[in-house]
Amino acid sequence: MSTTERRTGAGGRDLIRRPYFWGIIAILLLLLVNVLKDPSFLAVSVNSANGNLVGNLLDILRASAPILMIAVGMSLVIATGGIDLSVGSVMVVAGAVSMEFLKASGDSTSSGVALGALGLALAVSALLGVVNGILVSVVGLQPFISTLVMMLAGRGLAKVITSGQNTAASNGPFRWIANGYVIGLPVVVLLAVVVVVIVAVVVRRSALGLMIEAIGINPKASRMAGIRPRGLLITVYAVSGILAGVAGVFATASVMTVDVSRTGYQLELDAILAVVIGGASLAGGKFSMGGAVVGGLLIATLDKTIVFLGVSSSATPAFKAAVIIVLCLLQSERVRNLFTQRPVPTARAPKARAPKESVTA
Amino acid sequence: MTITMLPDPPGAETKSRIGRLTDVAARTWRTNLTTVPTLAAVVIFIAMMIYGELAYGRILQYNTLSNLLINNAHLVIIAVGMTFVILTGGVDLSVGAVIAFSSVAGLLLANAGWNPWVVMVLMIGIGTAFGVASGVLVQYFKVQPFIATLAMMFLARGLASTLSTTPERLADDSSIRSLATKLKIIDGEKVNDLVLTPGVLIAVLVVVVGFFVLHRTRTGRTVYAIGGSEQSAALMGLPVVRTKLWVYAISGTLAGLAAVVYTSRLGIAQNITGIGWELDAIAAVVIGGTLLTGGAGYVLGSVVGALVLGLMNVLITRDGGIRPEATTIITGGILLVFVLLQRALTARRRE
Amino acid sequence: GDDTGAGDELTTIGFVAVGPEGAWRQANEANMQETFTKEAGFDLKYAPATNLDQKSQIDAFTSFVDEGVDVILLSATEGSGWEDSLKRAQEAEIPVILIDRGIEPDATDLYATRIAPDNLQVSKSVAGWAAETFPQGANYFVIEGPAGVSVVNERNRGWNETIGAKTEFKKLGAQTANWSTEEAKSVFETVLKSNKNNVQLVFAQNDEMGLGAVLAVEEAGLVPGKDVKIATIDGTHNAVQALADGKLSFVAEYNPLFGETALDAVKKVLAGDKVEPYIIVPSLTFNSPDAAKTALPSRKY
Amino acid sequence: MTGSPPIVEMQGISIAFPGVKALDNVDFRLFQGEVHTLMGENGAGKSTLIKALTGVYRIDAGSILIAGQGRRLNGTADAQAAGISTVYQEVNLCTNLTIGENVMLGHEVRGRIGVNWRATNKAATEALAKLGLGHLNPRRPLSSVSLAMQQLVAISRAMVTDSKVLILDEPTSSLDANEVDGLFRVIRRLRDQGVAILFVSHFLDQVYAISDRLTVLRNGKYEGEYLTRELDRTVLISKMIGKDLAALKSLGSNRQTQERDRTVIPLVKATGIGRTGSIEPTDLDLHRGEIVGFAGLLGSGRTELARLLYGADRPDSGEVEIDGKKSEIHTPVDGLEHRIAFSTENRRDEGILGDLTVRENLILAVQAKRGWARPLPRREQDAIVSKYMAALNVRPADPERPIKNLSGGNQQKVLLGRWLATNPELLILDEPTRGIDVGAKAEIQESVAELAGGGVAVVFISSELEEVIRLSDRIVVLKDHRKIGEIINGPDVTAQEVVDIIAAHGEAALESDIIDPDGKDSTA
Ligand SMILES: Nc1ncnc2c1ncn2[C@@H]1O[C@H](COP(=O)(O)OP(=O)(O)OP(=O)(O)O)[C@@H](O)[C@H]1O
Ligand SMILES: Nc1ncnc2c1ncn2[C@@H]1O[C@H](COP(=O)(O)OP(=O)(O)OP(=O)(O)O)[C@@H](O)[C@H]1O
Ligand SMILES: [Mg+2]
Ligand SMILES: [Mg+2]
Repeated sequence: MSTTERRTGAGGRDLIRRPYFWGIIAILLLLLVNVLKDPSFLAVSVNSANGNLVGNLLDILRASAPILMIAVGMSLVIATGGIDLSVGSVMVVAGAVSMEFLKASGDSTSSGVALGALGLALAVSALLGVVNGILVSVVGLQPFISTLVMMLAGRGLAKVITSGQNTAASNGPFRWIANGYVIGLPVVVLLAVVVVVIVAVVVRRSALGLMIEAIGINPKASRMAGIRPRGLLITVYAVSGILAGVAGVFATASVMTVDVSRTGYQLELDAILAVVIGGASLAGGKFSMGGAVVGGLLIATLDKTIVFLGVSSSATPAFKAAVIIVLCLLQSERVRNLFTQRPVPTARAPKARAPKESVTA
Repeated sequence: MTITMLPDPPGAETKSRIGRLTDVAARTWRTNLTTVPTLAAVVIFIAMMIYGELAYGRILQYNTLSNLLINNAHLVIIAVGMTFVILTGGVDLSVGAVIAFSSVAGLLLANAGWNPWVVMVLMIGIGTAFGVASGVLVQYFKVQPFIATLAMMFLARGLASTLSTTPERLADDSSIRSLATKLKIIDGEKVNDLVLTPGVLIAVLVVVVGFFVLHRTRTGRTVYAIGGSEQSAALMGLPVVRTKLWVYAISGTLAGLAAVVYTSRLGIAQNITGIGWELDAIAAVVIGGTLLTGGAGYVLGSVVGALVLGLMNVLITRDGGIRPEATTIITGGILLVFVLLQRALTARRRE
Repeated sequence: GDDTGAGDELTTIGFVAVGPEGAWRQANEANMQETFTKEAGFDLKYAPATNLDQKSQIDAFTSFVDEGVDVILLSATEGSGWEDSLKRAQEAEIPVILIDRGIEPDATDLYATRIAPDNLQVSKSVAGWAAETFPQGANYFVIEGPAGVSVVNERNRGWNETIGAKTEFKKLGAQTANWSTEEAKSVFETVLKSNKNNVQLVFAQNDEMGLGAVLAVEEAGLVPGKDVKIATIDGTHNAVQALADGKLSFVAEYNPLFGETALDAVKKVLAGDKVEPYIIVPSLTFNSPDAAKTALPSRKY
Repeated sequence: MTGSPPIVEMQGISIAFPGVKALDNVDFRLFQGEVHTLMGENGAGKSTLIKALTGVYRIDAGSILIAGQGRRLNGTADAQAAGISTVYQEVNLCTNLTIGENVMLGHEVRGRIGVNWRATNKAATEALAKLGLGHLNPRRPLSSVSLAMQQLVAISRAMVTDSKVLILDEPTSSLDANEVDGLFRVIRRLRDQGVAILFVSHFLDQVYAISDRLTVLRNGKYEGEYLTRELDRTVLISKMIGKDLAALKSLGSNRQTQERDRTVIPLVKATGIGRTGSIEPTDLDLHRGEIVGFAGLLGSGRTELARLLYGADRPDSGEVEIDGKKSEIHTPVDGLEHRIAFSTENRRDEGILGDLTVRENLILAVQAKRGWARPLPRREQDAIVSKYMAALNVRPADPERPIKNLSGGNQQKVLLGRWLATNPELLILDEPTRGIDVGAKAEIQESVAELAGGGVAVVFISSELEEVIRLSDRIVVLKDHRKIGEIINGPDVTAQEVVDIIAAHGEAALESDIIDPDGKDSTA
């Protein structure tokens, strides 16, 4: 995580300033609650049969893999001042494409077929992302609307691809992506880590991060400084699409079925939540990939905790809401001041709003 | 010193006279720039009506039009609330869930023998309470609107299902149902009647009041100012805090009112009512020409937006041959066409 | 609606449907569309719900009444809240046939007939099987659909009426997996952990979730069908296959293929003949791999 | 005047921001019926003091008395209730609303059914008329008028209410002489009516023209309070900057005598470039090493012409040759590629990226030019940053601070640095000295001259005509969105003459139209 931060502060005081500090605390608290219910919750053991690590923690990590993918993509989109509501639908399209491809090939052992399915799924997701990007940057529609349209159309597209059915297929190598193990660790977790690190390194080692933030902070000024918003926005939405595709592959490969009405359903909300819990502002600007990761992990932990504690289905949303509200309160300056006791301006000048007729508006 | 003066271009004088005229025309356009998207929505709505009548028939008749209003009265009501919120640059995702909670709680009370009028007031009050809670989170704790109202959405949905997961049914003689009494204005053949319900009248009243508040009160103007620039509004000495609280309270209250109207019509309440209605409301607002970034738009536009959505469903139903997997694509497509058209119109005017 | 088009001879049918929901629904609605064809003399207008939202169904229903179709087939997402709409249809003299879901309260005078398998019966059959298979009782877990949906309520009722009374059965809990395989797998993997794998029986309220539970069981290193017995409802091809493979232990069919019965009813209703107020569609149960294997070749969905 | 108690009395005010002590034990008094100027360098704390007084910032220490009463103000609304009207340094209006609404927001005239718009707009027109803007249609969107006009609208807004105290933070920074005169007339009238006026400006002439009393701040500390007429300019400057500044003497240095060969191929040769609605087709030559000033009144089209040269707006007629080669400059990216740099007059909306650090803001254009795939190595970034922060004397000298926390003048310096760092061949400066203190202004002028000496072509736009004349080799005069002529600068050119030319032109054209249909007229 720390690779994504430019200035890492060592001291605890510095950590407290980090917007995702409370996210980490919340994860620890949730784990603690689970441990109180069952002291062996955190136990990680080695499955004697195959040497794989098993345990609730690994389940949480595996469950978080798809959320992490879309949260990372979302954090880039949000940094540009946009939003991507279509990630859930892109997930199901990616799932539908790969399942149909695998089913049509009928070969349940070939890795070539699995790679083909993966490649096809990612290509289609990238395409959908590019369409989003074009709608936002070239046509000039508001991101909320462009991606809302894609969210509606995407799920329909998935249904068209599978003729409305929940398609199942069998292919060992493809299944391995979500269920396999390497050196005792789940492949899907390793893949998620690799993807996050790659994105983080590319964004922060290049000037991409700076330019994305610039667009999000003030599109007019960025344009005047010579930044090309179009290419950048298309890239960002495409990346978000591809990452959603990866998430879709993770989600469908784990059960080798695509559920056209459920796969990825409302996951965009989880992704947005993750990014915000990580400290980003939906108005765009500075982003932190570490924050998005913490947010994603928190959501996965929360989902697992609800099941582990046996919270009844009907109370689940209220439980989730309570956690979110408490977390938001802890992150707010007003409450934090109770801890740090610093005087602040009565009205912190909110950041100058981007002028209205902007590229993304 | 050397001064070179350029000649006036020939005909400069006449040109400037014509120029002045075009200037005035251009200025009028620019003044009305914000109304263009809304006007576009109205035009497209009428076009859809005509298309429907020509293609499928039986659109421009009493019952279809009455039902368009009756079936979408609650949507109109929440769209008005959503307009307020979106004008300030926020969003309220909780409305659908608040409707669910408010109606379930209300019917439980009604069935427990509470006075139906008290129940209705309480139902509205529940909406207000959720709205105020969102507003407090947004304004005092600087939680982003999207997140604050998302949390309220989960909370309301969760509380609703904690109350009951089975449909609650309103007694047949409850006076809450009276809001859905059909007032036949013109009695046509069979069911082809021009009908209004008190629910529709409430919606109309909400629209009128909403329009009045936005355009004829200081609070309303502050809503627009906040949407333009919250920082500027604060530095201009406008009551930003109070107004933002108001806006969320209004949206919540109207969600409560929509719950009353919707429940009275169906006679049941359920924890799963209203899933996705917030997106319908947002879509209605956007179709009506309101900018999601805030600061520009009209309540009347949102009303048209809500009716467009309703009419679109009617047309899809009338067609009847649309494959199920294509329906969401079509909904998305129509939404896209709408915003594209508006975009094209406003872009041309801006030149 | 005889003046709506040129093909006056066609009977217009408005089908207020549920739309893509799962394999069962898919089979059911496809079956309807295949039955009421132009060749058979029908113009079937298909109106699926958006998001399974009752409001969209009511809108579609209203629109069919306004348009003046000849018959309305109503496959409601929710049982209650239909009185007003049905009364209007009655006023417009349009007969309504309920497909699958009944209405609450069941005012039989508001519709012509209801054609459906019986949810209560089906879930009772699962419960009966469970009681038989585990005479000593068992620790069981229920994987439900979304909280508040009426199928979920009905399937819970049928199950609880039989099993809830038996003290030897210990309910470990119930969680929603929103009809989804993926969620069911994730939910059940945690349920197994939190109960130290001490779960003998799973009642999954549809096939998809049952198959998800199978995956979770396998992943935990247990053997589905042996260590954990999983019963599901619907009887889709995948589930019957899984039963044949011994992964599921019991599959109760919730028979979606009753287009012919509906056709018959529509004809009678239009001719003014009397029909039964409730036509129960017979549903099968499969309780062994062998039963499944014999059934597989002839499964249509 | 000092006989009566002050209407505003601030004592021992301190405000600290993370890492900066913006105000340190500052005292300030304001009396009824006086114009009191707050003086100090960029970042001295003037705006902060004003925001403390109007409750935008909470004070860490000290007390504020208004009309003898201790007050705790909580934002502008409270201040207004206490009779204080404020125009902040950056224009804070809502561009989505009309001019009339902006003037009247919060003070709309109410009729029987809510706001009476007719009366409200009438009141707005009256308020605008006080500043000579009576002709402005209050129903026009605010976004359709220039930034300077918006500044005037903001000032009109402050005059709608009958306040006891009027605070104007750099109200004249983008106004030209006419507007300033108009504004001063209003200020004097208000002063005579007993209003206390707090004024901030970096133009010494204006300060001496209008103010009765001065308070000088230096580095957030109180330096002293003086009667304007008793304080000599050089003393004032030394009080502001804490030392005598010899450089200021060279302010008078001029380049006016330079002659150059105009037959060589110009760096930029624009033929008939224009854009409907903003600037009529214009010919323009820009030579290496030459400073070209644009002169004109507010809204004459200076900014528009400059924007076309850079590609900020797309010209819809004419063509541009660079070094004799035809070039398409349609976007800022094109502009940058042709080594053109454009520093905007609207630094808040089009200049700074508030949440980015000073370093990031400084290197942004250089980085944009390289593209995202080739990040500027940290070492080179640091080199650029330290070079320009030192050269332009940006304070505080901490490159990792978000630029929005810098004072207005220092933000302007960073922006200038951003463009200088791109090593432009043509540097277009639109109001580069807006809101810059005297010392820094001299430095900027000097560096502009130096750049020209090094072969850079410079376009210099400023509302301060003297500055344009002092600096330019050639002056392009614009009026009504049209270039009306060019002046080769020389020792005999004065501001008054340029003003006269502009004033005369319209009438001359009109008359010559009648007399001579060709419309030819030239003045020597
Ligand atoms: N919100 C803030 N956060 C942190 N530092 C700030 C903030 N506002 C101002 N400062 C700092 O306080 C100091 C005083 O700034 P102020 O804006 O009052 O200067 P000023 O005298 O108005 O200068 P100028 O003439 O450039 O407008 C500067 O060093 C500035 O960087
Ligand atoms: N009196 C006016 N009537 C109509 N539009 C005006 C008027 N004054 C300014 N504008 C508009 O305001 C914008 C900015 O004006 P412009 O850029 O030409 O000013 P300028 O000559 O650069 O002077 P400055 O930048 O000092 O205001 C232009 O779009 C112009 O059309
Ligand atoms: Mg200042
Ligand atoms: Mg200008």
